[in-house]
This record gives sequence, C-alpha cells and structure tokens, in this order.
Amino acid sequence: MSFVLEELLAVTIARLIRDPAAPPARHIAVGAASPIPAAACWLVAKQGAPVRLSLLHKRSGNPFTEGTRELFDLTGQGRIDLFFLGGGEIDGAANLNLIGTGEWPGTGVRFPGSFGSAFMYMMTNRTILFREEHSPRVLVDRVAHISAPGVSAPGVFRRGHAQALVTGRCVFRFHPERARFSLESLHPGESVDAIRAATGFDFDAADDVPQTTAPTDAELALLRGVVCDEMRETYPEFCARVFNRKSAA
Amino acid sequence: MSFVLEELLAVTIARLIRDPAAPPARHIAVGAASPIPAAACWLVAKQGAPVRLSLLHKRSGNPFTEGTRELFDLTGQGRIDLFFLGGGEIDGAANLNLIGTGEWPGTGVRFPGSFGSAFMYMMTNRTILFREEHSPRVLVDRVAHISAPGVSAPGVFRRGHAQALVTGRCVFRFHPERARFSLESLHPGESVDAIRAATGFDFDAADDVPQTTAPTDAELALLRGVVCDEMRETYPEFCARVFNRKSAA
Amino acid sequence: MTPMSLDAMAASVPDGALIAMPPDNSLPSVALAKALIRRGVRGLRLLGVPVGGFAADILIGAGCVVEVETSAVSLGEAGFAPRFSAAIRAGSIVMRDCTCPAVHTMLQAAEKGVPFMPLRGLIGSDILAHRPDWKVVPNPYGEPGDDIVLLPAISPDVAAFHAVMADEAGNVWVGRRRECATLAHASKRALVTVERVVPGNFLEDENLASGAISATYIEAVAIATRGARPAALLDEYGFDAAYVAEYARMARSEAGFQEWVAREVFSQAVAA
Amino acid sequence: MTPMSLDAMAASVPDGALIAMPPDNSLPSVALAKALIRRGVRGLRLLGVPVGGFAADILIGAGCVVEVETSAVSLGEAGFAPRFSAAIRAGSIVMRDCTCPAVHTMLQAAEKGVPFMPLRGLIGSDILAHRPDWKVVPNPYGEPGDDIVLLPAISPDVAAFHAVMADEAGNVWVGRRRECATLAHASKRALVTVERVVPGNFLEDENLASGAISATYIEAVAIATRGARPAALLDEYGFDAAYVAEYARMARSEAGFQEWVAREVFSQAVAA
Repeated sequence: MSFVLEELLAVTIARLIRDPAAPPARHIAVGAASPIPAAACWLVAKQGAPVRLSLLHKRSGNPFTEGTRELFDLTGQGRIDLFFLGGGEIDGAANLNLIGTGEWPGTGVRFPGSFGSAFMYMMTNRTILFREEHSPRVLVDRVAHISAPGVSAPGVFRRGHAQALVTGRCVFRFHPERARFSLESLHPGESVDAIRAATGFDFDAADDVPQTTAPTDAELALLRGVVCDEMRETYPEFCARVFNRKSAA
Repeated sequence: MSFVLEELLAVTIARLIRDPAAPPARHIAVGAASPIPAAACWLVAKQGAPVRLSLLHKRSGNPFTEGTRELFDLTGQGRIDLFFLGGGEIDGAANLNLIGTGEWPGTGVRFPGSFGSAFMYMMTNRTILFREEHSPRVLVDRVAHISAPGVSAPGVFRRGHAQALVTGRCVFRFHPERARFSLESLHPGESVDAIRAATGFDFDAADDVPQTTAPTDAELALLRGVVCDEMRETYPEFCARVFNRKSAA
Repeated sequence: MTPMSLDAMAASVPDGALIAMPPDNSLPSVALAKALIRRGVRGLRLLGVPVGGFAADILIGAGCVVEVETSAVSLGEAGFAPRFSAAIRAGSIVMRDCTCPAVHTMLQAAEKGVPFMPLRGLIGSDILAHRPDWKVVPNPYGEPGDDIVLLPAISPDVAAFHAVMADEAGNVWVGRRRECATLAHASKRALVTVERVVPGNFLEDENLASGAISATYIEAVAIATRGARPAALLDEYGFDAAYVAEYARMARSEAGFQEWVAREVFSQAVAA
Repeated sequence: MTPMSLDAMAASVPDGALIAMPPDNSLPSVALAKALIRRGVRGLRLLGVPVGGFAADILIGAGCVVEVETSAVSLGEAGFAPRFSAAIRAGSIVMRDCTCPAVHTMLQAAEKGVPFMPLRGLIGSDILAHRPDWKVVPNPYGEPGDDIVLLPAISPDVAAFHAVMADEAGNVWVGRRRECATLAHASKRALVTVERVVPGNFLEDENLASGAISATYIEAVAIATRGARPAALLDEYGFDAAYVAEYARMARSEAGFQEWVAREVFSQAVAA
C-alpha cells in the first residue's frame, strides 16, 4: 500500500516506542502541536500495548486534574517514561535550542521559548527527538544556546536521554555515553552522502545503513482508521490533510 | 442578665479579637474542638466586624478546596491574622507543650500531639491562647517539651506571638519583648493571690487588677441567638449544654 | 477497571510497609484498616496525613504497627487515642513527632520529585530537635541569621484512603479532599476503597474532574460500602460519634480493646 | 459580592505592575488584556503561567509591557507570536527566559510562604546560566556532586484570569485548571473575569467545591461574556482558530497590528 511521509514517520516513531531494548513505555506524554508523535503513540496503543497516553492539549477529557503543573510533577516522580522534544536547533551532542539564534535571548531568530524542555529532557526516562525539517539550519554542529542539554556531567541527577532523532529524511540513534548520533536508517530516496550534506553535525554511520522500514498494510489501516478517529478532535487539520478525513464539525 | 462561664470566656475572647491595639483580624482560623473560641469569632462577626472565619472542621461548606494543606499555605502567605492555640502545658514564656510529660515523646502523660502549632504559632499574625483549666499542672514554670516556642531568637522569621492567655479564672496579656505574662483581668470571684497559687509560672501584676468585664445583654442575646444558630452543626453538644439549645437532628 | 476484594487489597500490603492514611475528617479507609487487622499485618510504619485518628488507633491497638510518624493521634471530641497513648507509655512503638504542614511538605516534595522542601516556623521547637532528618540551613535568599528548615521528601510505600466512588477507567473521586491526591501522587502504591463504582470517566466531566484523582496514580480499588465509618464521608454520611465514644471507653484497657476488636473487626457479620 | 466593571478592573492595575496570566489553554482573560490596552497601561512586567499566548502578544504589541518572564510566548497552531518576536528583535522588552515547571515552582513557593523551592533538571541549560536569581547548591540530602537548583518565590502583584463563573460569596470556579488557583494563592491581588455570576456558594456544593477558588484570594470579579475568546473555556466554548490566524497574519507588521488593535480592541462595538 502506498503511504505518505507522515505515515512513515508515525510508524517509525511507533517502532522506536516499542523498541524492546529501551526502557518500557508505560506512560507517554505528548505535547502541543505534535500530531505525528501523537499518531505514533495512538498506533502503539491500538496495536495493543499497555500504554497510558497523556495528551497535554486535549480539551475534553484532559488527563490532568491538577492543572498544567501535573505533567511536571508526574515527570518529577519518574512516572513519565517517554516524551517528545524538538528544537529550533539540534546539535550533534543532542543539545536542544528552543530559545533562538544570535545573542541571548535570540536577537537573530527568536523561537517561541523552551517550554518545559530543560526539565523534561532530564527527568523523563527517555525522549524521542522529532523534527521533520532536516537541514543544516536546524541540525547544527553546535546550538547557539542550550535550552536543554543532551548529556549531563557525572553526579547530575538525570533519568534518561534522547533515544533517537527522527527527521523527514532519516533516523539517528543517540549514544549518550559518547554524546554522538549514529545513522540508524534512511527514509526512501536518501543516501548517507545526502544526509551528510544536509546535516550540520558529524555523526557515525556503518558501511551499510538500512532503509527505514516501510509501514505495513496493517499499520496503515490502523493509522487511517482508529488512530485518526482518536486524533480528529485535537488535530482536525492534520487528519484532513494526511488521512484525507474531514472533520464533521 | 446572668451568664455562664463559657459565655464570659467567649465575650472576653471576642474583646481581645477586636482589640484596636492589636493587628487587624480580617481572617481568623479556628481549629477542631474549640467551641468557645468559635463562639467568640461568630460573636465578632455578628457584631458586624468585616471578618472572614475559616472553621477547619466544618463539614458542610468547609472553607478549603485544596484539602487540609490550605490552612497552612494560607498562613504561610500571611493571610491568617489570628489563630487559637492551647496546650497540655503552657509556661511563663508562652511556650506550648502539646507533646507530653516525662521523657520525650511523652512517657509520663502523652498528649495527642502538636498538630500544626510549631508552624502556626510563628506564622500567624497573632495567637490567642485559650485553656479553660487553670492549674499548676497546666500553667507550669517551664514546659517539659516545647512544641511551639513563645518567642524566637533575633533573625528567626516570625510574624506574631501570643496576644493573651485566657483561662477559666483570668486573662493574662503576653509581652513578647520580655517573654512574660502580666495579669490583665480577673474573672468573677478571683483574686491575685488565688491566681498566683493556681499558676506554676511567675507573672507581672499591677496593684489593682480589674475584673474581667461581664457580658452585656446585647452580647448574650447574640451568643444565644444567631451565634448558636451558626454553631449547632459543628458543636451540637456545646450548644445544647451552654445555650440550652437541643439539636434538631 | 476491575475492583479487587477488600481482603485481597489487605493481603497486598506487606508486613513492614510504610503506610500513609488520612485522619477522621479526611476520608480514612477504616474498612481497609479493619481488613489489615484481620489479615494480621505486622511491622507497619504509619504516617498520619497529617495526623492519625480512629483507624490509626485500632491498628496500633491490634499490634500491627511498630512506628508512627504523625503530628498527633486523636479521637477528636472523644478525646485521647487510648491505644496510641498506651503504646507510647509502654514504649512499644517508635514515635516520630511531626507538625501538620511538615507532613504536607514532605509529601509535596515527593509529589514534585525533589529531595527536600523548605518550611518556615519550627525553629525553637523540640519537635525539630528530635528530627535529625530535618536540617536547618541559612536561607540563601535571606539576611544573615535567617535560618530555615529543610524537610526530606517522603514517599510512602502505600497510600490508603476511602473515596466516594471510582469510575470505569479507575479514576477515584475525593472532592475537595485534595490531600488525598497529594498523598496518591507522592506514594508508590495507592490503595483506595470506594462506596461504589460508576460508569463513565470523571476526567471527561468538567464538574467532576477537579475532584478526581487520575487512575495513573491508583494501583487498586476495592468496594467497601460505608468504608469510612465511623468517620464521615463528605455529604454521603456523617460522623458516628456514638461508635467512637464507645470505642474510646472500651479501648481504655487492653482487655476492653480486645473485646471490641473481636466484636467489630473479626466477627463475620461485621466483616462481610 | 458585587462585580465591578471591566474598565474599573483595568483601571485598578497600576503601571509597572508584575501581572501574571495563563496562556490560551488555561483560562486567559483576553477581555481584561484588551481593557488594559484601552486603559493605556504602561510598564507591565508580564509573567506567563507558565507560558504566554494571545493575550501576552497583544499587550506586548500595544506597548504595555517592558519585561516578560515566561517559558515561551506562542500562538500555538498559528505559529510564532509576532509582536513578541518583533519586540525581542528590537530589544524593546527585557526577556527573562524560564522553564515551565520553574514558573509553577516559584509560584508554589509563594503559595507556601517559603522563600524558595528546589527543582530538578535545569543544570547544563543556558536558561539557568542567564538567571542569576536561580542558585545551584549541593543537595543536602544527596551524594557529593549532586547539585540542585533553588528558585526564589515569586508573588505577582496581580493575577489575571478568566473563570467560568463566580458565586454570591465571591468564590470563582475554574474546574480542573488548578494552576489558576495556585496563581491566585501566590499573588497579592487576583482579578478575575467571569462569564456569569450565579446564586449560592460553590463551597457548599461537594461537586463544585474542588474546582472553586475561595473568595479569600479574589480581590475583584468583573463579568466579561466570552471573556477568554479567542481562547477556549473548558466545555463552555472552543478555540477560535480563525480569529487567531487572522491576528497572526495582520500582526506580522506593526501597521497591521495597529489596524487590528483599532478594530478589535478600541472599536466601541467590540469593547461593549
């Protein structure tokens, strides 16, 4: 069955979530404006994994009864196993910049701000980095400002790190022990050389980097069916565009 | 009009609450098992003072929506102007013992415990001490254990102190600058000598200590009427005994 | 969400657990306390949130408890807690005196995932002097001489309380008794008895959501009708003063307490 | 409780106040923000709880703000906040970058009446490096090398948000949006716009009490129908994405913003 990039990305993220080598993802929180990670989480749930999803910006049935503080308290307690982060800039040591470029506080391009990243990145058991744009502008050698650090000094309390960075062109695996990415798989039509040219940071690559596994028919059926059903209230435009399902409202 | 001791005590406490020399009592909290202080507060309110009463153990219409923590948070914010405390032992420096006698933690007589006193006594703008029993057993030279200190060392953050100690036999005023009580007034039938004999701590007394002012007819009418109406849900036995008003329930 | 039986819930509490419970004005699960006595649990460390009431006294009287951390144990209008007082006198329990806001603060620290939180007051109290785990430090935002107390986070092994109801998703509803929410957040396991299980999901209802505790914190729910008795349950039922007064009278002696326990905890009619 | 007019409420906010507001998903009073622009308030220091949204951007655009402390300013799906971005580029506001849980923590410290609270994370972030008021200390309960960040209490001069309703006693109801409660507790003055005033007292109703904020924290209430618009209000009304998208488009330029303000803030028809 043919598929669009968003479907490939959702399926790829879902496989990372289920990665048996990673710590279990019993409770996943998904932030605002993250339809592809949300689709990946719903896919995992609809595939039968015993996962609790807390969708932060769900208006009806919002998971939190203590206000916006509760996500951070939950994470402080160690109850959030997986979170998603992106960045205006991401560098080769998995540092994130959500502040801006130029002098502090972003006199070049100012990004909206760091939200909870300086806390969540360190206190969540693992993080999947997701940024669809794969360009030297976003994937830089060294971020202008570190909103949230990719690794921490010995002794600093930290529960987890980036597991992987998923872009519109490839998947990088992160290795916190050496603070470097390695190229895990290439999306259709990509090559290692093309990725090197589009990436501002150095990374490791095996001689033979596999293709990112395509979605199966079963995965696509779930995405376009029950996953889309769950997502339409929160992401009506995404569902209309990607799954061709117009909102009834 | 004739009156009972409880009515005298309630009226006396009400006058201390309204004392124009004391910091204003805009918000008063009243703990469990305190019907006489509660009556005093309701009397002040029914006399028209703009006071907010938070009755901690009121079951219907409990003032707190954040659980039992809220009283202490309110007090931490400096929003509680007046609180009431008692003590298994109270000494001449206004130290309170709600722990017990004998070795720690009260191997002689063990009192129930200190509740929030170690915090409330220091963080409330003022405290009225109330203990109906006036005996050398309760009013001691030096408490066996300090649950909450009467005064604090310079530099220690403290908002207020005891304003007065009201017993079944007299009213003492507290002077935090010298950490001593002075005898303010004698209830009917009492003398300075009798008070000295019944009090384990030394205190100051003028040559001519006045009588505690008797309740006026207007005060008694309020107490027996609208004040009793407000108190019957929380203190049915007290209202039946003191005001001779049986509960309808 | 499938409720478990009250006895299975009691069986899931291991000997030696640090168990936290609210007092009589704040949704205690007296039903679970009685079930724990029937199960014969031993070595409990009991945390009063922030004080202990009827349930604490019967657990102490039944020999289930080796240590109590609390700001008080009291039967309220019925007076001193008789088995607690007797245990202190006998030296048969370790007592860690606390102050109410300190209990809340230590639980809030665990709720927030920080190792400590500061609290004002306390300086000059012998309670502080007997708590080597509480530290006095200079306030880093204050003037010289402005010391402040730091309290360590406390994360109970088990939180036990009685909610009005649970829903199909396993959320429980405690209304304005939000100390139960903080307790559930701070604890490793929350065991909740309820009056009833209702259809639907409290989190989908704006009126009920703010009084709910999310199922993410709740390990298990058991139905125990009138499970807070003799304590009151919000607007569901009132305080049974006569029951507590009779207990207070009988439990003055060990023999009287044993007679009370045999009748009120172990007799089949009551246990059912 | 007698509501005041929206304009009188805006007039009560002094120039230079530290004003705290929630973002678009959390009951902002856009009505009060517009009234503040009409009043011509100047020199506001704005605290986003924990981020800023539409209301923050229009106040910045209208020149009411000299300083912003927040974890982000964003229009959500409609993209970057255009007047915030322009002000940062122009250097016309002081920006104090924060992180969401730090805002909550600083308000919780004020709520609790302590001078600071610790927070995990943050170490290694340049946000911390630019906050001289945040202190890194050794965790007194930790191993050597385990540093932790202390954050000072923050007590806004004014808390401003939009509740669903107020009652006769002056309590307001925000449902599960408890960050508004923490904000009210922490602030010197809470100014609340509401859709409506209803009879009775929320604290007397077990179902409503847990979503209420007690009148003891609320200085004034003003009725502002649809006062959160274009933000959503719980289950009362949804997010007006088209309104925000049009704003985002017009406010890309200063001239476009001025045109938008003239039409949407100053025109009598809208202000009424």
